[in-house]
Amino acid sequence: MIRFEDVDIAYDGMLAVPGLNITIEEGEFFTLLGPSGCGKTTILRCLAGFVPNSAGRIMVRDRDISRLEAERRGVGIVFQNYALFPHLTVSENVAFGLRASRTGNAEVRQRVGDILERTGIAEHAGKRPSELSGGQQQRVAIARSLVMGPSILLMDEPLSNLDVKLRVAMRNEIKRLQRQLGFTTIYVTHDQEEALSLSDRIAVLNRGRIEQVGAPEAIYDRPETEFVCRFIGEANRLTPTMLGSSGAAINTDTPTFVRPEHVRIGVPPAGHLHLSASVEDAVFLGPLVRYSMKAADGLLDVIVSGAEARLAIGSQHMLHFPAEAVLRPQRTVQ
Amino acid sequence: MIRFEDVDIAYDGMLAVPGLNITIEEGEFFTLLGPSGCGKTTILRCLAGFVPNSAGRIMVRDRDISRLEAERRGVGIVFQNYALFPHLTVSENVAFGLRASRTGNAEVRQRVGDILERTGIAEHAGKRPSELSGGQQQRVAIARSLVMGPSILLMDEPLSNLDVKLRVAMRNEIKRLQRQLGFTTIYVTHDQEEALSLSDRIAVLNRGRIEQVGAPEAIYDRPETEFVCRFIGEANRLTPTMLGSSGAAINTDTPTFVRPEHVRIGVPPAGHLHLSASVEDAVFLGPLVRYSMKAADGLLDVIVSGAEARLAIGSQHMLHFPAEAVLRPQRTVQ
Amino acid sequence: MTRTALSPNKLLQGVGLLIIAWLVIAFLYYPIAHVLIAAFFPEGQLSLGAAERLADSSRVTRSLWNTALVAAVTVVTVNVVGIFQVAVLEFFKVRFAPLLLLAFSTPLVFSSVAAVSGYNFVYSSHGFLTKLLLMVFPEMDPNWFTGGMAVVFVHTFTMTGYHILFVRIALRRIDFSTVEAAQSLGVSPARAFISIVLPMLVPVLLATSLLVLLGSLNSFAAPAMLGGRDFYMISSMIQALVGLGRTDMAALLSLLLGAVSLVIFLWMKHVESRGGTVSTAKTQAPLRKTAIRNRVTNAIVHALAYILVVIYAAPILITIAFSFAPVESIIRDAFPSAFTLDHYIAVFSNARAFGPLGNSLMLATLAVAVALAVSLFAAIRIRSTKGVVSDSLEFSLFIPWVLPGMMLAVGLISAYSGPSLLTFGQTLVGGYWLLPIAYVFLVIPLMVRMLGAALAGIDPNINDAGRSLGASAFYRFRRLTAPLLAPVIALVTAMSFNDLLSEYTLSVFLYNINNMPLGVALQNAARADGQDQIAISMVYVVLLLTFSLIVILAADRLGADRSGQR
Amino acid sequence: APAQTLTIYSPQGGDDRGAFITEKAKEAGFDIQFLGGGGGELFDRLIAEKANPQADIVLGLVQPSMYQLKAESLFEPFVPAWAVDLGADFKDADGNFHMFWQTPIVMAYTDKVTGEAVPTSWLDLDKPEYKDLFTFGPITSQTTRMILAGILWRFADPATGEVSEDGWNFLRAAYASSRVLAEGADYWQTVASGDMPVVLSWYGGVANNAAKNNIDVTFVDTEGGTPMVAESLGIIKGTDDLEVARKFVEWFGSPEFMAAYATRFNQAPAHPEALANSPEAVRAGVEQFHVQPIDWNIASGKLNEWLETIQLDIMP
Ligand SMILES: Nc1ncnc2c1ncn2[C@@H]1O[C@H](COP(=O)(O)OP(=O)(O)OP(=O)(O)O)[C@@H](O)[C@H]1O
Ligand SMILES: Nc1ncnc2c1ncn2[C@@H]1O[C@H](COP(=O)(O)OP(=O)(O)OP(=O)(O)O)[C@@H](O)[C@H]1O
Ligand SMILES: [Mg+2]
Ligand SMILES: [Mg+2]
Repeated sequence: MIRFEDVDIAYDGMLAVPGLNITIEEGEFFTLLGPSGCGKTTILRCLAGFVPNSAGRIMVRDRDISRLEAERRGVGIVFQNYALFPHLTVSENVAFGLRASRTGNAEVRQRVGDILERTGIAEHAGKRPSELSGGQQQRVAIARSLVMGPSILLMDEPLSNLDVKLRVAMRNEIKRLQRQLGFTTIYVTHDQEEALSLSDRIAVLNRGRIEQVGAPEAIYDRPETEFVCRFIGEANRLTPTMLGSSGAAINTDTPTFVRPEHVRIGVPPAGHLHLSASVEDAVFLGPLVRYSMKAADGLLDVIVSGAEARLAIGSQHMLHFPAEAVLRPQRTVQ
Repeated sequence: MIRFEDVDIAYDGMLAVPGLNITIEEGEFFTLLGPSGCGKTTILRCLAGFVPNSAGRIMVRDRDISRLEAERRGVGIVFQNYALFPHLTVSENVAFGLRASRTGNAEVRQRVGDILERTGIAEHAGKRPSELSGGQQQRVAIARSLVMGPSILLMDEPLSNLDVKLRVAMRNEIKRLQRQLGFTTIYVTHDQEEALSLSDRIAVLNRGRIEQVGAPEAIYDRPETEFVCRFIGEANRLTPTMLGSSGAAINTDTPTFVRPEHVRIGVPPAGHLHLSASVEDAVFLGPLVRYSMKAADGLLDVIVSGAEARLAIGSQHMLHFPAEAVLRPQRTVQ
Repeated sequence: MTRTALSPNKLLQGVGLLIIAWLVIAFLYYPIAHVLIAAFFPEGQLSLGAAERLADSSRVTRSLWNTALVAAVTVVTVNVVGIFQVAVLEFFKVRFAPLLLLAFSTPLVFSSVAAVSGYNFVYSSHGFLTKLLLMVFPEMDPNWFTGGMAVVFVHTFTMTGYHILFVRIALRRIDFSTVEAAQSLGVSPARAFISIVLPMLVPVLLATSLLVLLGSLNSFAAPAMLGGRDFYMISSMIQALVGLGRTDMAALLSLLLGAVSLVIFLWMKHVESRGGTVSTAKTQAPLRKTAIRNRVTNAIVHALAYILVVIYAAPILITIAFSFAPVESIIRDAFPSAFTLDHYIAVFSNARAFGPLGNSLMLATLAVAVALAVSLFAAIRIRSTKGVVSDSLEFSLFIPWVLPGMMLAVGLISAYSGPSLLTFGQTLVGGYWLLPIAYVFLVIPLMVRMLGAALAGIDPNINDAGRSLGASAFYRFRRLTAPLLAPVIALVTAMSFNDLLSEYTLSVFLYNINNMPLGVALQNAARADGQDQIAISMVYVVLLLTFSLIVILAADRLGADRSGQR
Repeated sequence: APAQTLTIYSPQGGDDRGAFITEKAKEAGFDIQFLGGGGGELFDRLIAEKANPQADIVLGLVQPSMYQLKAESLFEPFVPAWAVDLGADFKDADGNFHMFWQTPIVMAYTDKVTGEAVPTSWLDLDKPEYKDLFTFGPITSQTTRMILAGILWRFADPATGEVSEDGWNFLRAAYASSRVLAEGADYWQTVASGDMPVVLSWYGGVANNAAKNNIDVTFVDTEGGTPMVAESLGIIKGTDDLEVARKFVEWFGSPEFMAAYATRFNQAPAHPEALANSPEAVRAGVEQFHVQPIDWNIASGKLNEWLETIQLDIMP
């Protein structure tokens, strides 16, 4: 169990993360989400012991590790900038930690070979980092941490330079290893799909503060703040006019939203809120198509399956959504 | 117009890209897609003049630039690893190119200020790269190239370290500037949604060779090779058994596929191919939910809108899809 | 546009290469060829008499062995001490780091004759330490500080300067996140220093080791002053042979030295070319000092660091003290018994003494400026373009290093004692320009080597980024390469400047009546037997030392500021 | 306007002697500048500058160097008026140069030499009694070369300069007995302390330093004679202003100036008239030794070869 208790983290006196409080359970897959520069990397680095916390305590299994040296925390980390050892080959990079802990030769060879195989870089085992493509480097960084079997593994956007196929494969590999070895993972990603599909729980950060912590569906379906609502997934802000005809029951004093995929096109069933709009723009996203629809009072995004027939630009349609789909986050920030 | 004519690119004699032929139109937004290590970066670096082509010609507006020095090609590039100037501040980094071309002071100030504003890093203008977060660095790299108003702009995964919101904002910014300034963009990304939504045309690469070039929808809906079909989007391989009951008309000598979003759950309309399957696993992806369905002869992925009611694990359902949705790429590689 | 069209860029490069080619041919190869031809083809006939004569001499054989042994041991000891110093200065938190920096910087400014006599003040039979020891152990041999051991000892503590300069800069450049990565893999910073940081420093360590090796192969002052009767090194032989007019034999021994150095140089290039020490990181994390947590280790490290401070400071402090002592005290005492300002007054009231100082400042400025321009151009060219031209450039500019200064001087004199086509009909011997030209070649190898090592540490994408932004080669140099190299540029400049300021070996052959340099003036003063000469030359040593130390420390600060490292 | 500046290469130029000459020359109407440095160094320099001579006059080099320079025909022969009275040993037969100072190269010992025996001859140097009591000095110094030349000439065939095997054996043994003084160490301190009580050096140096350090020394009038070195003066061929150079030589070598110069620095002039005008002590310094006859025309040609042999084979 990892617990941040009122942790402050500062760079040269500038507070990047103020008063952080989170508890992360043993074996959990915990993700930090938040806009660029909000302090995700900073939190990981603090937990790993590279940035000191200027206040508060960091408890791991009820022991305060704030003052422990990084190398004794047993926390593995995959760096955002990889930090590969440039003078070592791929397999030497991966073997580094094992050799440092005096693991027997045969075992090192076996474990390194195994992890290189799993991460798909076995064929580059003899190359130096400078001879690898970006994605290959990233996989070496992952392999280097995984091979140690750490009890806590921090990953800072470990898959950002991989293509979808590989990303999915790596994700599954990480999940599989996590299940097998039971380590706690704290994960930073910009890929929401990744966050939503991998995580047990997600913390959404904004300017160093936590906005909401919860299971993926809770975060997505029941955002507590406007920031979370807008940051995770897409959200159409609803105006009173939009709801005028059918949504009298809805109080629009606090901002209300509806997600584009909840908005349907077609004849509204009874009880659904509805409005009329014309197709302004269509963007092909592969499995999905996003329409920008012009309603009386502004634009609304609508996402439909790519399998459905395309709508012509300018054509007029009825939009509708169930009242339950309306999101009404509290403005207040935790 | 940019034309690669039989271009070979080698590292120490090892051919990374053999016999490349592509034509890219003036003002086009052209994307390179392909698995990690397939040679995307290599192609960009060759066009920019950092890696020589060992054979063939690279024509820009009917002029062979293969032997031209990089600094005289007028090709802007956003590096995969940013390559920011570590000793210069953010605004000095961005102003670098303008100053090199002896732009007047006032204009430099105005243009730099403008682009910093647009990329959302104006508040960090005085910092050095090492004091920025990963995403902030990436935006500096983009701003540095954009500010030059190049006629050709190469971008190597320029948005990989940004969150979705910012990514969409930056994308729009790039698109807007492209429309305004009319530069040709060659773009590398791992994000398929990004590729599909941004690009005029996409080239799919595999081990240094082009598998298919075409408009996003053509690539997605009419993949020409099995590789493209599997690499872009998701694809369920169909077996004769799966189609047995309803798809007798379909020849399965060549592999046939169906995309998960084309597979519907429910009572099959007339003329639809159909089969029965049970829910094996469900993954929440935010706007979408992916079901893994167990059919008689294997697993099938099905993607449905997150707005629909969830199916219970283990429950039995009918799956169906129209015959037009069946993809039958030719095996042959170009 | 056709492919063959010349861009201004290429034109500039071509002109630069031509100028360097002329310099190298005219002032390196041609003079050397002169010496070799005179040596081996005395009457147009190949003659190997010199070689046989040398091979028969047991003195020569012994000096060769001594030289090889001392050089090898020195490289090891200097690296051990130097790396330790760099670690306590930059990597570990050690208290009073500024004091350490000051003490460890002294070899940069206190070397050669001055340093050896400084060490003698402490360790020789009438030295301070020896007197102390004699009180405790009256039986010990007062002449204990002689022979190979003494030479190695003095080498060890006078040759760590390159580590303080170049290894330290390279260390500051290391991407610290690699150390963090090692930590996260359970490796303490101290071990990471050995297993991660040092290997990343290999290029610069090799370059400095080569410098140290060449320094000790060519070492003259230490063996001459400390060697005693039975211990001599090859450079003394070479000097003696040149003094006897046997330049053929001297050339032969120099060739031997050169060949050895060359082999080592090539091996080093090979190691370097395996490369891969450039970090692939998107941005490099700056170095942070780490505290040593283990109390015992920490205490030991601190103790060692301060012992080193004492070793470095003692000879200098005693030299400074003696420069204020009356002559009788200098000759008699282990430590000054009385103090006086007379020597300083004598120096400052003697206007004549400033002539050579002015000459040296002028000559050094000229030579360093030219050498810097040539070295920067060459280093960048060698790094950016592979091929025969670059290889021969690198090789050529390396030669003066392995060539004893004396041989170059002898060659220059024999080549240009009359008018020559290569100098456009000028006779250089006896004129002003021969000395500054030789100075240029004296400092070029260090510059090229060190700038090259520094260039290797810069992410090549940085330069590519500059190119893609349309910056010309010159602009890129001014705004990217130069600032990133600034610390190294500042330091090689300062070091070369200091070296030239007190250079003697080569100057004594080449100066003329209008440019007698400081080094020669000092030697003449030290040798002349007038009253108080010892004291006066000690005053000069102290003044020079102060001046040089200021130059070096200023350069270090300046360079650090320019490159944005705080 | 003052006369053109004369450039003089001289080992005496860098110290008080140079200052003295400059001052007196100025009074006599000469504007001179010195280029100082060791004798060997100046010799090399003159050879190197043969095609582009910078010096007008060379002053203070000793016989071996002067005869070699003559062999390179670097001199502009000129016989000054005062040369008439000069002994034949002190002038070049062809008028290339003339000598103005003479210095005995001597052996001396201090009262710290223990035991009954004291050295009486150069040829005593290989005896075990004197082991580690003396040093030959660095082979680059003019004095050391003179000492070695003096020893070897005893074993040389006067016609060819060939040294016998006995000569080399003696020298090898003598070197084995000698010590090497660390460069930079203060020699006279080691003499004073009794560490090296046997001194091989030039007479004036011994006399001055013994007086300064309160050392009681005894000079040896060695069997076979004491080598006498003499500093010379000559005009370099190609001088800018031959007229002034000649005038300077006339002035410098004149008995009047020589007497003053020699008195000031305790040196013995070569010119008989100047010597007669010198102080008693100076004259005694020269007159207490028998001169060793050395044919420099032969010896100077052989010297480098001898030194080479010493350097490669004789020294320990
Ligand atoms: N070394 C540093 N010195 C000063 N400020 C810093 C330093 N490192 C980061 N910061 C600042 O701290 C804030 C948080 O940075 P951090 O790297 O944690 O962001 P992040 O959430 O990881 O962002 P990204 O998603 O872009 O990587 C940013 O505003 C950044 O500018
Ligand atoms: N400097 C180099 N020396 C040798 N091989 C290299 C070098 N750079 C890249 N390669 C190899 O060339 C191939 C193509 O590399 P490239 O960087 O173009 O891939 P990429 O498509 O950009 O991959 P990614 O998406 O992972 O960045 C890879 O297999 C890589 O290992
Ligand atoms: Mg980050
Ligand atoms: Mg790439």
